[in-house]
Amino acid sequence: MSTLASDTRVALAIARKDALAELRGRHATVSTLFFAAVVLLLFGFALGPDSARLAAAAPGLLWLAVVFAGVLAVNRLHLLETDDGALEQLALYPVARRAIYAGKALAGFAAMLLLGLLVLGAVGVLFAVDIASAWLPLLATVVLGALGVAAVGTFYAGVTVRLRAREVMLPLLMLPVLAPLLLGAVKATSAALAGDPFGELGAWLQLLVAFDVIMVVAGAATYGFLLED
Amino acid sequence: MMLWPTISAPQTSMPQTTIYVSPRSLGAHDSRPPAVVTTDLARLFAGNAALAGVSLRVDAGGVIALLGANGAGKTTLLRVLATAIRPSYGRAQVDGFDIDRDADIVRGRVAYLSHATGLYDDLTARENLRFAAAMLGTPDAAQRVERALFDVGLSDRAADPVRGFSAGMRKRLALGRILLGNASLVLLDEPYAALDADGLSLVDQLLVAWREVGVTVLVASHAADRLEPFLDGRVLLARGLVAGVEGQGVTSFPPSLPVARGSLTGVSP
Amino acid sequence: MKTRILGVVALAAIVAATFVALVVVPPDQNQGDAQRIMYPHVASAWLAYLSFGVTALAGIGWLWKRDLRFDAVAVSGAEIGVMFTAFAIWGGMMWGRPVWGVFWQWEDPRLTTTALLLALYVGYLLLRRLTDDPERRATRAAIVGLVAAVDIPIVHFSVEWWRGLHQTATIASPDKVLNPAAPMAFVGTLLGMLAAFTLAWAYLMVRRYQLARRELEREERGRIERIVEARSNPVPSEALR
Amino acid sequence: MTDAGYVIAAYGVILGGLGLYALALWRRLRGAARRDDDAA
Repeated sequence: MSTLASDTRVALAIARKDALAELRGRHATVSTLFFAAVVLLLFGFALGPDSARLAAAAPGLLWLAVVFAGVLAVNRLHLLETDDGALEQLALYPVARRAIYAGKALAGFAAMLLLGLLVLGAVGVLFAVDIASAWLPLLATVVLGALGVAAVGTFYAGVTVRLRAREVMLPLLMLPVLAPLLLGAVKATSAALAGDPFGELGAWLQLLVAFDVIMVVAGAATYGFLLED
Repeated sequence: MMLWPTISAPQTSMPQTTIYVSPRSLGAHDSRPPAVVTTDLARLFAGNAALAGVSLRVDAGGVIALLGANGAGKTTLLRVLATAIRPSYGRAQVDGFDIDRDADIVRGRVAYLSHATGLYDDLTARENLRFAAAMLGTPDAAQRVERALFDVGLSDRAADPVRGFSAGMRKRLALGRILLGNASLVLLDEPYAALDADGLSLVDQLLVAWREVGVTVLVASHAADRLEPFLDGRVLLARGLVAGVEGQGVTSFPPSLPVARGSLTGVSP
Repeated sequence: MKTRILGVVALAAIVAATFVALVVVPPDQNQGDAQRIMYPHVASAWLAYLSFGVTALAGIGWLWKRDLRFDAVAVSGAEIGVMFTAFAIWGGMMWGRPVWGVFWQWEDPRLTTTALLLALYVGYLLLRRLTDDPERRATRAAIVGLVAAVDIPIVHFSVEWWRGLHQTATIASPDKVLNPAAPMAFVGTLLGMLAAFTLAWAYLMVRRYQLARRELEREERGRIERIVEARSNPVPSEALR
Repeated sequence: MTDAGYVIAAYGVILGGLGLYALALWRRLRGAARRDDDAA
């Protein structure tokens, strides 16, 4: 019974389980949030006291912090499955592989969305950037960006979960693929903050949507093979 | 509604309990396809042959012991049948379904108790089973979860996170998870390990209950004597091969020597 | 034997194309001789994409047919692809320095995306090395190769949009040379170099495939010997009791 | 470095690399072939 309804039910159950475990003990999101905050602060030091330059660089700093923290968050979410062979047990349930991917990606998306919104707030405060006026496009960008990082991250976490040098391989494989997302998100964010002077915001959001759709489809279609051992 | 089989469990300290084992749609006994058929099944790990060529047939219904020294291939055989790992060579069918092509169907019909329990430490016993019920699509999940917790004697620890559980309690919870399923083939890897007296008799009762409803049980164990009263047959493995079989519903065939391999270049020595 | 001929033809083609590119064709008015670097740079970039395309298709072949020969093609494509990607980056840097004064051209991020591609496929090769079971390795590599190949067009479009929307399009950006305005000689030379490089690519692919296949066969033979050895020596017939 | 220097550097590395890789492949192939002959 691998209908859409059962897939959704399974995916939601997995996401709920991850969220529960996350709140209960793992604190993946909280620790990665502080990591992102530290990264932002270091950017502040690195790019010097000139607040104008910091404000100009804010979109880039935001998304770099989100992407780097995202690598950690996704990795920790998959560590959850290495508890005593949990990933193997997950693969043994009679459920569609794409549902498992969807569940893990959903959990990743929730963590990344929370992370993205909080980092957006931090950037607004730290780099004196007016995020209130353009809240809708910024929200859309963060949602699309968070989904993209989660979709790609979940896929490559699946690739590397049983691998030896996993901590190195996950970012090495994941970050180059995220380049278009980073490009689009930063451009959309800066366009949104500047009030979309060139009217290019729509184009960048479309790029993000296209990226997310492609990566979710690719991940769902191939996740089954990754679970093979 | 079929009456659940009431079992007169052997005299143990456990209270007389009726273990709820979900009914199987049992056709006439012999019409069912064999529970397990393997043909030259082999699996290598980094070059050495954990399974070298197992050709086995196990008829449906009955408790079969899988015996053999450490490294004989017992666990590997169970993992391949459970679709946890793929075979390197050869083929296998469960209830007539190919474990590779029809893996989805096989996963619905097989329950597998592994050394690793696959439980989430941060979730409570009840939450772990609730999640398993959602994955297995267990009907009226809430009651079945409570019932399973009761049957494996963990009702009083239902709200405690599994992190603090002993190995024995984790194994009981893993058995509880199997009770939520509807498997026609149950694969148990060292079920008696780490269990206390009550736990041991729990496994005994489960074997009897499954046998009653016609479920096929393959038990890899060193406790051959304890299994004795429940067995319908035995399979002895040695160095990845079948050394001998015994029992009415169990037959084995010698592995074919030339290893035909479709993949790569059909290299066959 | 056929491969040897292909090798000789490829060698001749490359020597000829290089001679034309370095001596015969006139230098570019504003870029001077430095423009000659464009030919091997563009040829390498084209072959890098071609190689990764082959790897992706071979990956699909493995996932579909489960025949390790596809995996041999995939690893050949990836390894040769990484080499040509490195050449393309090197060419881009050598070309950028004299013409735009910088080794790393940020105005046009195509160089950067090619570098990301290099990282991705180095990751692919590392991933293969970290997996020892031939089937797992083939499956994992096939998927990573597939998603990486899917990522290439996305990177390309996002970069084109970035350049298109980017206000300060430089006059002498590489594209200007490829458009019809460029003298026919340049285009002809480039096509010649592309053909020569593609011949060389084909030769290297065939050789690398032969090597990969030999290695996979040796690995396979070892596995089968292990099994035949296990099956043929008598299993101790201990009593069942 | 004059422009010619960069041109030579570009062609040198790319064509040289191709040659070296072909050589390495040929050697590895010869090694593999000999190992297979011994094994056979």
